[in-house]
Amino acid sequence: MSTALAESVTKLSRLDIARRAAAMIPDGSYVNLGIGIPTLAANVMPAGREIVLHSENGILGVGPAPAEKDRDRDLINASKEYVTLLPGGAYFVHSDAFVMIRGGHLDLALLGAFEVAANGDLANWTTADRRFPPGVGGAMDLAAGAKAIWVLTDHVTKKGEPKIVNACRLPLTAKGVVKRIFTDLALIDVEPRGLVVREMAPGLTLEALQAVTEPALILAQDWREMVVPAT
Amino acid sequence: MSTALAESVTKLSRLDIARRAAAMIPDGSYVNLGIGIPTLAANVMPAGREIVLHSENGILGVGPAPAEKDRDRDLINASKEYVTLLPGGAYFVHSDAFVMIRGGHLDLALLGAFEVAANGDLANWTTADRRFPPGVGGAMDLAAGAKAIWVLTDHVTKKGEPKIVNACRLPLTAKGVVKRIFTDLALIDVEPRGLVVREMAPGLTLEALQAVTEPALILAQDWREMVVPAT
Amino acid sequence: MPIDKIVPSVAEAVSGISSGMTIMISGFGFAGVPNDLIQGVLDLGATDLTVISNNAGTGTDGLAALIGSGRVRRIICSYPRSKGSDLFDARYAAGEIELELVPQGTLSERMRAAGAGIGGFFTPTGAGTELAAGKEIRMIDGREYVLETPLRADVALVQAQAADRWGNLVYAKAGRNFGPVMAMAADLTVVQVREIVPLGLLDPEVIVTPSIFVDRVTLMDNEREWDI
Amino acid sequence: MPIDKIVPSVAEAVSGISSGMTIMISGFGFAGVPNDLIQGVLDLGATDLTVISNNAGTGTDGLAALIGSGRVRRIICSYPRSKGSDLFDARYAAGEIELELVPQGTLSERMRAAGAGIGGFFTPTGAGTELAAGKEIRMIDGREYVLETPLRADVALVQAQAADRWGNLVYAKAGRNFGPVMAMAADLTVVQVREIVPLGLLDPEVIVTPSIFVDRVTLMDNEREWDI
Repeated sequence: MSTALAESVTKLSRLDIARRAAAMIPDGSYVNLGIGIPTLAANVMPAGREIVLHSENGILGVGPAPAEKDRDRDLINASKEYVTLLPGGAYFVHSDAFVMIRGGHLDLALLGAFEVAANGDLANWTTADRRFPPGVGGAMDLAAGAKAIWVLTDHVTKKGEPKIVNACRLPLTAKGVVKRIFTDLALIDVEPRGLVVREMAPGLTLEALQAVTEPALILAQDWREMVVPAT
Repeated sequence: MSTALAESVTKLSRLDIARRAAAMIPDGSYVNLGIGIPTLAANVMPAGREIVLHSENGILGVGPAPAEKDRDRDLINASKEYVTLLPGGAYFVHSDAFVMIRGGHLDLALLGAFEVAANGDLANWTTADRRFPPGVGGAMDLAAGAKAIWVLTDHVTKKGEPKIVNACRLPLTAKGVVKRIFTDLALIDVEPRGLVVREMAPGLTLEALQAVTEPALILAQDWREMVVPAT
Repeated sequence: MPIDKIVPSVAEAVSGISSGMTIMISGFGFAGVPNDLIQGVLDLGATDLTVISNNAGTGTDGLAALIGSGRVRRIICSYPRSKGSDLFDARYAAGEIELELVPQGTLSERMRAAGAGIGGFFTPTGAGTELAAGKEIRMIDGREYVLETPLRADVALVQAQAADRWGNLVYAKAGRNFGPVMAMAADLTVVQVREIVPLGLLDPEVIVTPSIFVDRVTLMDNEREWDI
Repeated sequence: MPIDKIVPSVAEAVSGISSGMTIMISGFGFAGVPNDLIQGVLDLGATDLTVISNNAGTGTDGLAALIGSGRVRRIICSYPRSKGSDLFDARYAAGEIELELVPQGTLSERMRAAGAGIGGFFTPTGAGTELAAGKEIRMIDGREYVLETPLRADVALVQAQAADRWGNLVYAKAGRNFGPVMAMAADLTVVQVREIVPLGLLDPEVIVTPSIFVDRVTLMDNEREWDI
């Protein structure tokens, strides 16, 4: 299945997906940002609010990327990108980073995805291509441990195939954990009654969104056009 | 059984039992001192040698008791006595103190005993008197985890009954862990062939020692009179 | 909105603690015991409590007072009887308090398991003893291990040396003891500190309990002396 | 005799490491990787190694060099493929290296279990996935858990910031990562540091790895730049 969207649709950039999600994080939350689009959120956290970012290599209070001259080879996040530390931040041993994750202390994890199923199943650690080594990293721990999982992803693969599917074909990361999905086309909640579309990109129709999404979508009565907040 | 020893026998004081044991600790050892006579060893460690004392409330590098004016209510050992910290010492969380113990990182633990059996079984956490609450503390962890267990104890109970017995009557702390016993009368090794007497208090005979000891004793060919080292 | 976990009084720090709850109390001997917070719980009137603490209190204040007043139905600890534990001893002799005795390393490891999302662990400690009675035993590499379960609490009362408004903590010497593991293992972690410092003042290399484990912080009465 | 764990050269630090051994290597990404010690192992000629490390090396030096030279038979890690992991990728594609993939939190928890004398533990991580295949599964409070076993090594190679002659360690920022748990989990723990300080200079409140976990310390070459 490959469907071209109408040219009038304004898809969100990867950074804008991160912006949209960051704006919805409650004040005071402890949040892990996974590899991919989620990591971008560290640089677009809403101004004037305190949200504590966790990195599973052993940091709480991750700040935005430093200027090139201020890079410190000892201060990187779990995506191996240079970061900074906010006042109030702390360093700790890797096993304690996962006490926080697995012990249910994180309010939220923002993760990338290869596939998300209608029931909240997540597949994001290995592709079907067995020539390439799989890499699980902290994905299974985060999926099992964080109080809530939001997925940030392009709506379709590079080949144009849906990433939101009836059932994951790829090996699972965890079962039934995804609560909310942010894509370049929509904001979708995973609810017991099904996938509920809360927001759509400017110019998009439910029909066009459904055409690139496997499970049946439910349009929320109070759905809105997606607005990317300024940061 | 209650046997009076000849008056010519010079029993060791509690502090001298601690001194005798302390003198045998190899240089550079990491050692835990249990409640009772063992704790006294902290104050009589041999001069000019470095031995690192561990306390299970979260200290490595425990030093001798402070002068009264230097007491610090935050600096006590697991026996709740005021101590000091040596240069090179460290504080850590209780669970890490037991990582050290249970993980086999301690070279040695010196423990008190209610009973020690000929096979190295140790009973030191609860008496038969059920009116009094039992207290296990770190005894079972130390007995299970330290690389070697030495017992420091009076040879007989206050009633004059043997504490070194054929089989423990009291509930066990751990099975087959005791390697060496220091008492006010003797230094005895727990070996596969039996209890081997290495040293006896001045004036003591094997017969007299055997009379206050349940299991058959073997006198080492190279046994010596016990000499309490100066500290 | 800025994160601010500092509350202005002990009463606010312990608010919501109610009868029937399970409460962890930091401290080993008299070091690191959160006496102000324990007094706060006494003042609240909460009863039918389960207390998890290494010892069972000594003297007439703090945990001893809580036990002596009959508020504690059950205590989970490793070493209840000490010099001065008369209030506990009397309740125990009278059969008025339940005692669950746990080997000390197992006690803090069970707390850590609860905080770390571990469902259970095998320990060699206590194998072949009365304290392993009724527990699952497994031979691993020729050695006997006991299956132990996580130990959680509704509330942890912790004493630390200093905190900032996010709730980062540092401790003082052997007063650290159970504080960091209890802070992980409770639904609500309440901390009394000697000093509150501005955010950013605690060196990030030196913070012992990162803020994520802490819910409320209050300044203790540094002048008050307790009989413990 | 004074305790002195400082050795004067990398060669002495890694002496005794031999073919067939299992070696833990600290680091997460390029932070905290003990490149001098890895180079020391390369220079030793040891082969048929099992390496336990979060990643599988990038660039041409350090772990990538060890893998690229064919010395590593098997790697236990969570995330082998990264930008620049070409030397690993090629060996993997050619079937010349075994890969045991472990969820990252399980990786460090298994190390801690080994260091802590824990015989095994139940974790929810990975339940219902391929990585739990063949493992014991248990329902605990209505949730699926996987039994994981301790992970030990013959040797741990660790980078830290500073040490004293007893072997107490402090780390630098996110370079801490796996160092403290690996130091607990190996029969021989070898550390390279940027700085050696006199005994007593490290604040006892601030020491991250207490000396009991460390066997050998050597000063690293602070000028040398590595392609990792």
